[in-house]
Amino acid sequence: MKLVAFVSDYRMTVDTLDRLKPEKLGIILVQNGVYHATVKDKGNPSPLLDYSADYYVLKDDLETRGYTASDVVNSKVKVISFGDIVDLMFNDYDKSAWI
Amino acid sequence: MKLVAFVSDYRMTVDTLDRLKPEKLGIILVQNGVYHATVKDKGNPSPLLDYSADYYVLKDDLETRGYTASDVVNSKVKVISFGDIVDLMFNDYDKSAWI
Amino acid sequence: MATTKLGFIVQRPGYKSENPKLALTHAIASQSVEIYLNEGDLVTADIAFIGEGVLNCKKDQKAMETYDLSSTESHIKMALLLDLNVLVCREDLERYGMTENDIVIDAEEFGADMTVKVVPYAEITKMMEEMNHLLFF
Amino acid sequence: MATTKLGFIVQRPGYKSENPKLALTHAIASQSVEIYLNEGDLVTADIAFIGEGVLNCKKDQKAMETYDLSSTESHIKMALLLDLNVLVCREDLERYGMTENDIVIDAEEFGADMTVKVVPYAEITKMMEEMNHLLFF
Amino acid sequence: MGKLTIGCFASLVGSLNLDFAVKLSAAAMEKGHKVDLWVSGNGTMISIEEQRPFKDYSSLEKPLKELMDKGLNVTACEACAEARGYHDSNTLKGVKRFSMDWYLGSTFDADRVLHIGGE
Amino acid sequence: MGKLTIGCFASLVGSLNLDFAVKLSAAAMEKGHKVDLWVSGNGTMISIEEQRPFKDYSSLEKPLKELMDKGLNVTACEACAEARGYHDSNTLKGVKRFSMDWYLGSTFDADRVLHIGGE
Repeated sequence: MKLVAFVSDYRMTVDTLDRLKPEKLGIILVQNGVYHATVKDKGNPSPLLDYSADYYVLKDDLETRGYTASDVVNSKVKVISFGDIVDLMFNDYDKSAWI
Repeated sequence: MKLVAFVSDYRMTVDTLDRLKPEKLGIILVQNGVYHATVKDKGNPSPLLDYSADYYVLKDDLETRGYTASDVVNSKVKVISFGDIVDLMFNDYDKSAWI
Repeated sequence: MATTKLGFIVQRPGYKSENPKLALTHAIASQSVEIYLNEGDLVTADIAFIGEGVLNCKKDQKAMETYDLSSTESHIKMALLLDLNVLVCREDLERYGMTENDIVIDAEEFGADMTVKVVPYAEITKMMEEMNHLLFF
Repeated sequence: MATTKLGFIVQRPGYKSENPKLALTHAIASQSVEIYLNEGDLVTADIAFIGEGVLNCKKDQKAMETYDLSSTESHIKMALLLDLNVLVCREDLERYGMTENDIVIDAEEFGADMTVKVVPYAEITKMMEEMNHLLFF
Repeated sequence: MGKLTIGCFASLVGSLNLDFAVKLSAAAMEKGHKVDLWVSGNGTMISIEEQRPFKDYSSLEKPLKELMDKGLNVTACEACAEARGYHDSNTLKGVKRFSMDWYLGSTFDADRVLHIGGE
Repeated sequence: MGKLTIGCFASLVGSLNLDFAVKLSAAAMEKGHKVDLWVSGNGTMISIEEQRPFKDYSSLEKPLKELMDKGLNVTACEACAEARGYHDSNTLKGVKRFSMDWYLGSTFDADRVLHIGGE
């Protein structure tokens, strides 16, 4: 399956992503999930960025929290819009998971 | 200060307890906090039981989740009622914290 | 004549949030969905408990006695009575020191034939692959 | 003539829950509490951001532009304008790689004299000791 | 005997936070304490009338009324309520609505304060 | 063009989950997709009228009405709403109320489903 997962928390309360092994995985950082893209904890980038996945972060939710695209710490995380989310869901993945 | 902290989650989302250093600390496990008293993770009792504190667990919240006093894994955790919480708050502690 | 398969995945413990219970009540609603569909069409619901979600399956929940609230246990039994497929991750039960004896397995008292299936996580992965849509709680 | 001192401790990031914002709006309400009190009596509110709560202090929050919602930043500025004591834990700012340049420090544009104080955690402990009651968010 | 002020904030109905607050109020009153209960954010849900009691959902109107009859002082944050579409006209009889300063005022002479925040 | 069914569940008003769902609905409709929005649990908060718009709280009545005018299909879980004291009489015009099976029915011919659960 081709699964796109939405991560909306910074402090994760589930381990689900560790075990999902879809053929193709996308991770969209939304809400407080955007901190994974902008904040280092004691100098270390978030382990959430270590999955073998395509990474996206929602521009609106970055900006709400005081960040811009230039604050994204890892170039593999692509800044996207709500419209891009729709296209990803319909064109690149067949199932979604709000973790 | 004499502080009584209420823990209502199993998967903690804050580190606050690591740093509170009151003269006297009480920890009351309520809601999903009761799992700290009844469940081991991979054989290990919850690290939440490692503080230098007096421990309590709310009987109603144990029972709601299918446990009884005999399921409490550590004898230092005392099973109490809502009435006991009131007495602890008024007689043994001067401040409270819902973590 | 078509079937849409939904997988309800419960990853968190109950009561602190309504979500695990709503997963069950919504899955159970698959039994009455035909009013919205053409004859022969179906929507099915499979349920899997993973991670701390397995704590929802503990038996002897006294939510009615303590908070005057129907328990998640009673909803699992209702799901069995209605022949829903209920899976519980074996590795996660073991992780939290639980066995089949600790969890709700059947609803014989209501005449349910279906039982909860304690399965390796690999089988839950397989279920997720087979579904058309997934709903994580 | 008596004073009750409240300590508002914000431990979680904002927006995902209303709580950090409600901490600020309630603390700000200390400015109008006298209608419930006898003359000369006071309730004061000190605010401290600790742990991931320090993320609430990031400047340039665009919540109004994105979600048509006043930002937590604007509420911090309001608290400064009303002369509330706002503390931010230095160790936690450092933990998340932030400096004073990244956070809201003053509300000069509104004419506030008060500034946010970045302090070692030990000072927040001291504040907590001095308070009559603590409110954790 | 003392005074306990409880604040119950932005929390899920399904979290049982409000149920906890009501049961703790009852226990404190039984021991002779005076109790003020402030609800704010989503906690204002407790303040509206005609919530249909189902066993699948927390239903607190009945215990709340019984406790208010015995002197429990319940106040909802007016702005939080209005923002959710809860108006004076459908507020449960006996529940007051004030600005946030009411909560702070209540703590002035409280012996103990339990602020139920969290998520 | 396809059909997207979004379910938004027991979540805080303050969590912005409902705001997210409404913005995603708008984006999908702009691209020509049909959108069904199901709200359940505390998500039913979106379904009542006369929520006073303050800038301190999410206020979705206006965008929701605009989207419903353009064809957004919004349905609230009837039992979840009734349990909270939200009745037919104060339901926002255009929002439907049905049993939970409506959500499952909506997924039948949906090309994509986004279920916003979480905490």
